[in-house]
Amino acid sequence: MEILMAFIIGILFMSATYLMLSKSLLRIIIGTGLLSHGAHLLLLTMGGLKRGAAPLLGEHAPSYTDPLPQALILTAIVISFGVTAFFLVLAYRTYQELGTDNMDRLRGNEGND
Amino acid sequence: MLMTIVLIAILCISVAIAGLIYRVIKGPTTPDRIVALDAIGINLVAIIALVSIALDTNAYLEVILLLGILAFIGTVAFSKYLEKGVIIENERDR
Amino acid sequence: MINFLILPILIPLISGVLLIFAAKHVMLQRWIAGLSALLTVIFSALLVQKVKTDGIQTLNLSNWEAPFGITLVSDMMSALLVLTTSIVAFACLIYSFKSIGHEREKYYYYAAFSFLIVGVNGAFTTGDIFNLFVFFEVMLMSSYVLIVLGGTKIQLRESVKYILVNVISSALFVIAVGFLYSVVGTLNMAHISVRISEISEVAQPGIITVIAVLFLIVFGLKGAIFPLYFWLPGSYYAPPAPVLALFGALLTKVGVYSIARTYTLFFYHDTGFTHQLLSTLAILTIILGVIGALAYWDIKKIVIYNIIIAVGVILVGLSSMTPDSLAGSIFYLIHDMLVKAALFLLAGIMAAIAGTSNLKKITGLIKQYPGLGWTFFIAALTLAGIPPFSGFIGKVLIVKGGFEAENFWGAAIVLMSSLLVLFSIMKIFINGFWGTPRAYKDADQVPVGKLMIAPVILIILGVFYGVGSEFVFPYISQAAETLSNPNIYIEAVLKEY
Amino acid sequence: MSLLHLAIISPFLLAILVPFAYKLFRQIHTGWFILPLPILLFSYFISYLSITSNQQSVTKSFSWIPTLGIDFTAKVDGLGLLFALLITGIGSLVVFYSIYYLDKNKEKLNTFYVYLLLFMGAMLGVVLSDNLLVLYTFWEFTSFSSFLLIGYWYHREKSRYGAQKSMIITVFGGLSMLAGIILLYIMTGTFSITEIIAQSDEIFANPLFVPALLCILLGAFTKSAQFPFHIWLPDAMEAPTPVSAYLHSATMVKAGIYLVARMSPVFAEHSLWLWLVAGFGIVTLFWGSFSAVKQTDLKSILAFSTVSQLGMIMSLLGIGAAALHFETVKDSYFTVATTAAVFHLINHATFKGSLFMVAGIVDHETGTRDIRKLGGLMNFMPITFTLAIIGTFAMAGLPPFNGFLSKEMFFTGMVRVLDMDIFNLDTWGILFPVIAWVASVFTFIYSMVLVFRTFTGKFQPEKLEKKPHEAPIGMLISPIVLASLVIIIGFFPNIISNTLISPAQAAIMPPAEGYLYDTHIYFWHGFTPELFMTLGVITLGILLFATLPKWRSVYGLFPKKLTLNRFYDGGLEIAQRGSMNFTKIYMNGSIRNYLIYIFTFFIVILGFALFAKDAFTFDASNISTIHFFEVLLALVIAVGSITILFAKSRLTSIILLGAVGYTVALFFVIFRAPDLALTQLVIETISVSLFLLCFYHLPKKRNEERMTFKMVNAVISVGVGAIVTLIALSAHSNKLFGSISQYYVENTYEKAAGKNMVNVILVDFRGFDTMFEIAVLGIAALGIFSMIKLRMGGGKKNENK
Amino acid sequence: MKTNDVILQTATKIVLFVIVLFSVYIFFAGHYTPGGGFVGGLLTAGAIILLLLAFDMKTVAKILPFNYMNMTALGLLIAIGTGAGALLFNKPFLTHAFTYAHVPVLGKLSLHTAAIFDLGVFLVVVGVTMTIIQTIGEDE
Amino acid sequence: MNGIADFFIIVFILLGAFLSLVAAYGVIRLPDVYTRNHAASKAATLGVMSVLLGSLIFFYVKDGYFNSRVLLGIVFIFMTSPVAGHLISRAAYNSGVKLWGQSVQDDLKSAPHMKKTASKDH
Repeated sequence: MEILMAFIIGILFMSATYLMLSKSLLRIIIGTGLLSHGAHLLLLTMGGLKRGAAPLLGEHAPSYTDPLPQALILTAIVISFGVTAFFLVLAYRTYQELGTDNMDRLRGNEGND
Repeated sequence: MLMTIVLIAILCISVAIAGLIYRVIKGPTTPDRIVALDAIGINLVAIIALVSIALDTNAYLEVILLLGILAFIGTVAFSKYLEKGVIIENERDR
Repeated sequence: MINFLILPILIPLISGVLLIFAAKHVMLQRWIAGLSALLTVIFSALLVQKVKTDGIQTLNLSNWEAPFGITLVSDMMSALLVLTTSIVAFACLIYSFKSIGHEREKYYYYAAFSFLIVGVNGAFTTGDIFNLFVFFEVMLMSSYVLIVLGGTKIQLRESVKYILVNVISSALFVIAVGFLYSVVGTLNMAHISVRISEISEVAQPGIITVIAVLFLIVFGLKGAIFPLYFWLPGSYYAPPAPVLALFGALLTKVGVYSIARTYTLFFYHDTGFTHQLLSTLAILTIILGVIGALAYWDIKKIVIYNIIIAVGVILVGLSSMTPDSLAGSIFYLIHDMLVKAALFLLAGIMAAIAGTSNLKKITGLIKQYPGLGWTFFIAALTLAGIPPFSGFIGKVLIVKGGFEAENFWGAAIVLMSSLLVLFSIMKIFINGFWGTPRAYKDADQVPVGKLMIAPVILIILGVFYGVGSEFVFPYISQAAETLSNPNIYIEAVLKEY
Repeated sequence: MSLLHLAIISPFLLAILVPFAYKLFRQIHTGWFILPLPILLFSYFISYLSITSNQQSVTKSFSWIPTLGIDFTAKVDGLGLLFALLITGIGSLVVFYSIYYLDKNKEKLNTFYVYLLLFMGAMLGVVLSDNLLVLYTFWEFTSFSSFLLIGYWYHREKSRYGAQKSMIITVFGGLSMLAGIILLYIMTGTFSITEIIAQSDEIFANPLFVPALLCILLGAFTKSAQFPFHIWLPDAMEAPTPVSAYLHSATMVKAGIYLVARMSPVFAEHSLWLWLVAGFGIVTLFWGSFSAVKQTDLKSILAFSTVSQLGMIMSLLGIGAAALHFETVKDSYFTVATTAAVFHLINHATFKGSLFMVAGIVDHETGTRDIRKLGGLMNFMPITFTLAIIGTFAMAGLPPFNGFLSKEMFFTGMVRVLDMDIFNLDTWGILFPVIAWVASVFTFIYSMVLVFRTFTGKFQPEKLEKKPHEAPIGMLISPIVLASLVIIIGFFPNIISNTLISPAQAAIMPPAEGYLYDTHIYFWHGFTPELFMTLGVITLGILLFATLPKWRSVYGLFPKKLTLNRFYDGGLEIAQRGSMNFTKIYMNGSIRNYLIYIFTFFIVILGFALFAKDAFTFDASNISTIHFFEVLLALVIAVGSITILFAKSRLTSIILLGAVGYTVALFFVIFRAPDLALTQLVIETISVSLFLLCFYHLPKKRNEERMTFKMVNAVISVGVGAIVTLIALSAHSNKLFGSISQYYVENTYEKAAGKNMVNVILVDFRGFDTMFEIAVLGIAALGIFSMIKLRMGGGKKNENK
Repeated sequence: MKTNDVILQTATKIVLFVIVLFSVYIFFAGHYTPGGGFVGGLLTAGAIILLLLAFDMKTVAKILPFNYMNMTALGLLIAIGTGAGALLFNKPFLTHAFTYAHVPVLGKLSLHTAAIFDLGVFLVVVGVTMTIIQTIGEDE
Repeated sequence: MNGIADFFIIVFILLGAFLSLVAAYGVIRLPDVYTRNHAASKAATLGVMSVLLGSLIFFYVKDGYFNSRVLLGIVFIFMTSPVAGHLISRAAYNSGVKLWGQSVQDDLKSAPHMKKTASKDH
């Protein structure tokens, strides 16, 4: 499973990279979304998969999966949610103010004379 | 026995979801997509329930209700967006 | 009081929260923010003294013993950096009072400002690799808010780039932590160090080296090393002067600090590869930074490229890994934080007077603003490392360490970069302050005298820091000792090891 | 802190008071407040003569940064004292002169005197410091006070240019010298010159010795304006004339000479030192005197003359070093060159100082320094003329002035080069006397030009701004004092030989215990080659001076493009423009390009590390089983994320992103992470709805992307994906330690009273993380709120508000 | 355009009750079963969003007159306060304390300061989500 | 775990899975959004509810009590599904989605206040 996950994560990173390199702002933000999915899955995979029951003591299982990566991912998910929300609103405002979502037109070169 | 049935059921519902995804992508109108999405949400509930049985754990039962709630709110929001163009009205015109 | 070392994080955090409540009352906000900044300075100074007398301070948060909970660790380096951060923040805050404007003040400027300090101080203090990530995010999130606050076109446009790059680096940070966790199964920095040295007794496993490189990329993106700094000049150009000063002085330094921390605490077993790489990159960083600084005729840009040069210089010292060069790096790091902040604030005043930061349109300022001119002059000398100002000692130690470690190229380039730094910064002085004086349209509205307070404080501190190195140096060498001997750190954190 | 230290820093202390004095006493010329200090210092240093003439020295130490071996150790020995006397003596005269030269109503006297005092203190520091880093500190101070003084009239373009140029070149040298100092420290473990000299035999074989030597010499050469670094000195003439007299002829430019002299005991044993010092000196001598002839500005002539004279002193020091090299210190055969160097140093200060002041007077009274406009001033200013005659004749090496004596000794030294047999000096050595002689001829010519073109010939009042008349007496006093010294030393050279020259020489070439140098100077050597050389110089010089207009066109032969100034200007220009062009190429504001650099670096460097460290390992023993629905989910994610790449509509991409997100949530379900699944579901829903909310406002038009564009993207993204996968596989195969999380399993209930480990970790074990995680959320909300509400960019205001 | 949303509004009133109940449950149960302040907060926010969907901003503001920004700050303050409480006892920051209390009807009940901390999380999440939704909603 | 309970569980689960499949088939094959909505909101809901019922019984057998969350889930879906279906249909109609060409009746056509005003796709 871990090997499969490694490939899935690779695919997620690949797609994310591709999207982040494209011109339109929306696609870039979607790319960051995929990127964080990949990162979270990776963190989970790195803790080892399916090594026991869900980390709830009520399960009375002989072994539990590693709860620590899960806690870390939870934190990371929340943070990336905040960032994504911010980024989206930023994209919206950028379009409102500058009238484009094409990164090529968002170059700008102040002070480059 | 039970496990086999559960796995078969998961398979069935997976196929159903796949079909619904086809509808989501195909369209042709936005309401079609919403219908399909709503159905996907509901089917996910079923999948979670089946997975809980398969894993013999009640850890995921919260997820069931949560999914139901989300699917409902999502559908309401979508349909409202379609109907009125806005999702949240500042002041409802009477 | 065992919780002493958390105060520099806690005070700005609480004040940041209170500032949200006080959003509509500008004067109240200023009082809260100013008071908390002052308190932070005082407590971090006390903390430095405490670390000096009692050794490394640790705090096991939530009372869980070391590798299991989160541990805050104040060794001398982190305490010094926290103190410097607090001072810089205080100065920028004073400057903000007179320059940032009511609109931004009403929209949570001070709150975001406080949270930024929380993030920076936290990142310097934490002893847990994932917690470092969290503090990075606090810092970055506040910096996003600060960079975009005001919503002008250039701010929005540059924020997009800034955020994108930082989102990528955050994701890489998460995967780097993931990889590291997979290999060593722990998050506490001291514990990681112990475990890595256990498996690296013969040779550092290849995977650790790869992870080290990955961490270098992650922190390098924040610390703006070659070839990861490209986002920086454009993005730092956008926000107003005090924010720029804060960014220039603090944000990249957090990246540099993290490289310093990880490369002295974790990844010191294969210096032939990792530190050689670091050294090469540092040299290239200096060269490209210098090229950038030479290229522009814009005050802000010139100073911005000088950030990059400074990062390179510090990393050259770090990569040499001799006690002298480490001390030099720390010395230079603190020096650069003080002076960069001052320079950005001064550049901000110049731009405010002239209404532009284009050097070709500014001339003869010294006639009307001699105080500004001379402060700038001293700042320029300090930046270039002219003795007896503060850059000098750091640079001498870095060069000395470089020669001792037979890193001749690094040392030579650090020295020559001084000349070009001086040239680039004197270009501002010669063209902007000298020359035929002329009248500027909005110059009367700039409260130059009040704005000068902050940079003057910083410059005085900087000068003292250089001339009074003897008083400072025991602190620096204690910090360097911890860096060059990880066991001190480990013993302080994991008592039983 | 001793009286000696106080003496060194007293100019700095006074400098602090100057602005107040200037503010409070506007009516009194600020110079009067300054004048007492150099006089006082001069008399203070005179008192040391009795010590040094016995070849003793005084050392006073004061801790500055002892931890780093930086102590402010002041040491007065013969060499240091000689310079200290020059600095304070000439300093007094210059300050006095400046009181009359600078108008108290027109000039910003406060800044002028602050700079001057800074310089004086710095220069004293340079010559009296025993610690190399302290010396370096003061050294840079002299550079910067010089920079400020050259830029004193900062509204002039040329002043700014000259100031920048002098700063760049001298600081460049200074940094190189710093490198040398650090190398010396690495070899010897000390910054103290005395201790380094004591260890000089041991470091001779060190591989760092030669680099250190080169670095130090570079510093000395730039400061003392040796060829090819001399180009800053003529441009430095933009400074007020008292400054030129003081800094750029008498003192600061001699700091390099001082350094070479000071470091001779360390380095002179190496033949490279000898070669370089003598060689650069002689070339500079020639080039300076040769270039001086073609100048038309009085101060330019003097500047080039200074360059050439500095070269002369330098070459003498180099040849004198032969005595150390051959260890024949006690034999005066080679040491005569050193004696000549020290002697000429003094002489040069006297006659060049007076000449600069004369040039200043001419400038002051006529409004121009251009010799093409001047002429026939003899009748208007006879005293000045007399002073000029004395100065120039001394410079030209004519008897009975002191210049003649040192010139004779110079020739002696040069002739003795022929007797050295190191390197190729036995063959090439003949060049030394020849070049020296030719250079002397040119020296003679420009000296004559200087005095006769200005004071004799046709008077051209129409070209002058003012009506010329004799300068006020106050302005004349200083040059008169110097000119008298020229004559006194000329007639009685031996009054300084044992008090000043011999102790200085002892410092340059430390003799054995108890040995005293005999530096008696003779007028008459008999019919030696030197005498004939001098006669030849005079004869040919007169001839060439008379025919100057005819052969002047020789100078036109040199292509303008090849001059060193062009080289400097062009280099600077190319550096700046090249940097700009280069920077513009890669700093084009396109985030895509930046990301390509970043990702390429990511791929290359991690790939290289994986490969070079043989880090890729693959171990399938420690993996969990795969169920078919997991494969199904994996397929959904893979297909979903790849489909996004090709999705035409934005809505589809957003929905697919949502689908991927939900599948991730399902993965969390399968991987026994119920908390994660819950959170991911809610978050994903909210994210998707935010996407929809914001995307509604984004433009419909799709941004076209070309094929190459896509290919680059594809290559890079595949690379990134592959690297991540490879590292993930190897990291997974290298689980070298158990996780610490067993602790949580054991203690969640007993110590934290919870059952949901993840939640307990979140609120308790790692509650600190959570606290800042929600802080991040709060900050994001702040940002979103203010981003939407606060619009300073002139965008449309929110109507609902 | 006039539409009546009687069906939606009626359904909302009932469903809202279910959601809020569930979110409170999930919030309190978090220490033992999946859930916690974070998900609970999000769900509560979801309930408010449903209200916003069914009614309108003004009406909801009348029913729930909160300044969500201040709610966020309050949540943060509570979370920090829980941590800082430990400072009074000279314990490391964020040290939690818990005890078991016997309440007549409910039986053994654990009282845990972590719950207060979680309440902070809950408030922050509700505040943040609602701030975002509200500001974007107002900007439409 | 007794046989009868198992039997009920299996029946409910299989029934649910089957209904879901049918619903999906309907959504794919039916001609317009209104008819598809019928399939989705009725068949799928019923399918899911029966699956949930199956799992409710499963956990009842396992734990000995009715799991409140599953029960709540069933109630919730039962309540909201019709509302959601109604909203979608109304939204579709008001946003002007045409009925299938072979539809025989359109009751709302004559209602003057329900004329479509909102544009079809934003």
